[in-house]
Amino acid sequence: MANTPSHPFYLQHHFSDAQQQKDSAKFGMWIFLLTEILLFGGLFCAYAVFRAWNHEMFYNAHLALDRVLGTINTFILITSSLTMALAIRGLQVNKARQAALYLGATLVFAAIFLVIKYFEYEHKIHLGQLPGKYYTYTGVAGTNPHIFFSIYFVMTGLHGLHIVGGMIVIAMMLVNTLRGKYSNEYYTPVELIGLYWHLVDLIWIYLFPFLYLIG
Amino acid sequence: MSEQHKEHILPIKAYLGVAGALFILTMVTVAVSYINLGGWNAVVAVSIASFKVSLVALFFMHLKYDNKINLFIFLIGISFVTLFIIFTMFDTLRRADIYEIKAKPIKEKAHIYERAPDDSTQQSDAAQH
Amino acid sequence: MNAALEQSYLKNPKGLTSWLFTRDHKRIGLMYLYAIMFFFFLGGVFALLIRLELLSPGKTIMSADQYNQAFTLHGAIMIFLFIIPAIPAALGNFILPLLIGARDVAFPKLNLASFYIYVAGALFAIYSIITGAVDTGWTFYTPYSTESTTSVISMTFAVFILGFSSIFTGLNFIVTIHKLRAPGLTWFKQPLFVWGLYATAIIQVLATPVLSITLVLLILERVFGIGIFDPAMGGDPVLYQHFFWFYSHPAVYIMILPGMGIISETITVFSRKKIFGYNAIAFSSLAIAFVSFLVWGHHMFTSGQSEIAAMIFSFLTFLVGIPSGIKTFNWLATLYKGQISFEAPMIYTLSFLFLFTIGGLTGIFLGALALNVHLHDTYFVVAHFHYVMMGGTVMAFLAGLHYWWPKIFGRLYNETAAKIGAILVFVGFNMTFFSQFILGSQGMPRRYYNYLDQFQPLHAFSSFGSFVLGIGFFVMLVYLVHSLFKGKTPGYNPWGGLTLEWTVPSPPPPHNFDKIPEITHGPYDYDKILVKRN
Amino acid sequence: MTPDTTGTLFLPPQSSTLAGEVDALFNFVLYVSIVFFLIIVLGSAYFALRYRKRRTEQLDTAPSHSAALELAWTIIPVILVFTTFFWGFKVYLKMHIVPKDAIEVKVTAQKWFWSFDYTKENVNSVNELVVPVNKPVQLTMSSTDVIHSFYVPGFRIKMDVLPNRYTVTWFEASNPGSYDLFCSEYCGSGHSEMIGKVRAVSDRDYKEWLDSVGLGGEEIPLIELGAKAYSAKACNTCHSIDGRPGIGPSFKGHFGSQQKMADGTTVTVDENYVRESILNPNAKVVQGYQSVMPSYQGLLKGREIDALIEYIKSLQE
Repeated sequence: MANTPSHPFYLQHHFSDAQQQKDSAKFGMWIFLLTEILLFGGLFCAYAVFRAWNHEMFYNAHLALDRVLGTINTFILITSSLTMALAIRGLQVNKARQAALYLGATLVFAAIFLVIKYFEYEHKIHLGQLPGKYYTYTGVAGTNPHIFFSIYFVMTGLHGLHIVGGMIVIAMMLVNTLRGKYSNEYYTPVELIGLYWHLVDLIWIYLFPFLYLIG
Repeated sequence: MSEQHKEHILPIKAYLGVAGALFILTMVTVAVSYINLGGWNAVVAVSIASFKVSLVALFFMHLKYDNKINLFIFLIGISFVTLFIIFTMFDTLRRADIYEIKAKPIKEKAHIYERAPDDSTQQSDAAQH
Repeated sequence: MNAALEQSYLKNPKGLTSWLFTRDHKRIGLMYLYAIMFFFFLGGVFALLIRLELLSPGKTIMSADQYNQAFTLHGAIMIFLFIIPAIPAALGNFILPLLIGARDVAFPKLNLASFYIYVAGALFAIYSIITGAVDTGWTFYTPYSTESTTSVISMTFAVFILGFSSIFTGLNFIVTIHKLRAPGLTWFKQPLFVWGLYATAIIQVLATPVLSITLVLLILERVFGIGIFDPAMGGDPVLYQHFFWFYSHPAVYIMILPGMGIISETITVFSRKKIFGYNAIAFSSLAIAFVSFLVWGHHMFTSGQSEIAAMIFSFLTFLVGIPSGIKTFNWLATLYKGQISFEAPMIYTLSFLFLFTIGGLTGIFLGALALNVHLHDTYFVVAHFHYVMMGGTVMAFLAGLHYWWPKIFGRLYNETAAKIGAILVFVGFNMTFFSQFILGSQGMPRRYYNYLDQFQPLHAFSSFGSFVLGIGFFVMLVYLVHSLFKGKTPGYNPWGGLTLEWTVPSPPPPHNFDKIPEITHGPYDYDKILVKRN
Repeated sequence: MTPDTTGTLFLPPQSSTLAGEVDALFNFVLYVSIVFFLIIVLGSAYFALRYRKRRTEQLDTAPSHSAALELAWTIIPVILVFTTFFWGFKVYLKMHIVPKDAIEVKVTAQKWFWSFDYTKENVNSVNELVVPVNKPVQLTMSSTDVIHSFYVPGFRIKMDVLPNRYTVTWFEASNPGSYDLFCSEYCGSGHSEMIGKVRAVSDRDYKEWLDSVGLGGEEIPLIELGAKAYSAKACNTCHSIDGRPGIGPSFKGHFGSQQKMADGTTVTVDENYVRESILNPNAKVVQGYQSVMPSYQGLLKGREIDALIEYIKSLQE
């Protein structure tokens, strides 16, 4: 297909114009995010049910988490969301280098988030605050404290996997941006990964108070 | 391609403003968590988190300026998760309301099953491991 | 020579890789069709083995453990590998873009990916069967599934993967229907099959993720003993049931809604009638999709859930029955004063009406709390969901398959053979499953390898019925395969349909439409247009 | 209400006080369903034949919607299903609210038998629940392994039996007799063998049974007692006496034989091995079988274990 204004390289044959293609892509992404919300929704449901049953234990167990590290990680994730939004703005105003810089910053913040998470995990593994049958810690009073840590590890673990997945795609976008593939004409893939990245941020915004602050 | 409708481009200041608000709200919610408000701690934490989430969704994710159907989809997600939790709790919070025996676990620190209600002696140390 | 066939998507482009890497929705739909037919056959073999075992009490052909694996595999294969993808991913993929005048679905690459994800899931399922099968029942209830020594992890992982395939199909369809309708095709000029697929797709994207997380938790439970569902660790097995049915009840509507869509198409075409109550049928699909999310607890009336939850779930269950009833009456009214002809698709459509009515009405027994206590987990339930799933969905699938067969392959099958097949299937089905209503209400529990002597006559009758059913399907296999080689060419419009797929050659060219059509009339305007068959 | 003691095509005889109420609702739904079924099936058959295709095709002239008709077939079913809902809920509540004067029996389900503890009377029985007629009986149930379900079709009751939690159901047998008790929640290899009996007897027989419970006094010879225990304590669910391997090894020719264990060692089946296998079954499991047997600690009284050993001994060729 010729690379003419009416048929740009990125336009697929079954769409009538670029706007229709872009709208469809974004709409599809939102539906994908919907499935992500429900995926985590199941875990939030498990959290809510067990918290309602064992309120005391959840309170005691949540004190074992490091509130300061959690807060720092929240700041880092919000910042990475900001840089992501700025990267897209960079492309909107056709400054690809600036966009690449912001994408790089997003990656760095994501990496810091994971490193901090690693230290938190490492500490818990050391103390035996582990999920389910591996739980050996004795410092939490209440019924079945291992369940709190099961939920903690599954929720933050799944969230962490989403961060890793996001980082891989962002890195690919970074390469493409540096190669000059995106401009203010066409940057849909970056916009889509941006939406995904913000959603990962959104989920953390709920996870953080539930696990670290109120228990 | 004639009527390429223009993307809504927010000024950098708007993004910084939203991020600033998110930082402040985070500090507030952390600060509140050090004060014991009883059951209200959870309410405050959820309200602040929801407010933060709306900020991210409306501005970072452009839902305020985007096609309204995307906002609709986002809200559907939130409402179905809420329905899921509420309907599950219709059960889990109200089990065995009409019996005298509450549907509490037979053994609270359950690490192993037991046969009868009163022969819990042999397994009590299993719970400690 | 057949010029349409030579120029069709089947022959252009040529070569194996052009199929393996195709992005053409028609080819992907066709590959899905072959895959699901294979699994329908496999699941059917397990079904016949089960019925053979139950011919007499005690051991007939297999051991208790083998029997438990057989019914688990029958259920898991039929549900996850056949019936959920059957109508949307196979027929829907093929027909949907044609129905709405589009050249393809919105995301062709994702469509292909979803097919390969399906294949990967299927391979895992087969791996699981080879490495020791699964004996938990397709529901994987804890704590049995965390204790069972069979290969539960690979099977649940297979289902987990299949979930993604289903999600991507649904996502693709929603965007396609929203964004790619031809000019002039307003929401209320869409064929009703499109509405059916749309409602289905909504459920697919909303419910399936919860199944994914449930299975992840189940796998973690087995591997790490996280204890959320395991009573031995203070977890709650009933919570697992909530999680599971939050998906699996709406999944029942993933299965039946597109079937209802097909029936709305065939019943109008074969009675030359405008559909009665278009809006009611369209809205009832959406209503069913929504309410179906709030009735999952009716699978758990005897599970020890709270009485208040049981009351709410029972109430909403009855609510979801109403739109299904409305649809049935609308189909009935569509027949009134029609010009009805009885080709194979119409025979399946009438079978659907008959069988789905029984399936729906017996659902009322199960929705009523006091009756559910007696009937739950008996053969009454088995009969009920086979009447809905097989009598409903499979009949609708067969109606659609026969209806669109000439369009898909450019060949007509032998009509007489098709009628014989359809009647054998209908008779065999009723023999097999009506007897199970009586078995169940007399107290025969399900998933029983062995049974008390008093149940033997009905079990034997049911088994004989299943053999008749098997013969019916064999007849179908023969004439369908025969048609591929010797079938007559159908022309554009063999049945006289008014929807867009009949305006293109059979089989359609690779890009469907040379020019995107303008829609000027409704899909069922038989009151304005006299269609000619050819 | 006089209970229907013969049963119908669809329903077994009514044997509890609530069975009649359940059946009344069942029959109501059945008749309503038959009416709707006939409307739809006869209607479509009539239309199909009456409006068969004629030679010349014509434009369709029938109306394509009718508000009155559509309202009618929405409202009438709504009324009928809500009647059914309230009726069903009312009877369901009766099934769940236990009368005050009920006799309490603790039910324990495990793979693959039922055991019943009459806590007040300090009596235990396996796979046979004996109850007085015309007295409400409360069952407080729990499981030691997976989920089971307590189902007596004649009484129209069913309730899942969960591990680590009590569930409750109750019934009042309305006529004497022996009724099938099924496990209706799938629980593994022996699921379909997990069948017990509920015996409803007169008040006097019930008291007598409580006094004489156990398999018999000291006067019965050990082998005979063992044979009784073999079926009464549900050994027969998993162990045959004709050499056919079941869930566990057959008892025929077992005693005195050399058996290879799952861990590779070889054990001679003697008195001590049998005793250990009854009380601590998973210590030594014969190769090729799964360690699924529950412990009979507390379920067998002193003489019964000896009796079982003698019985197994007697089954040599």
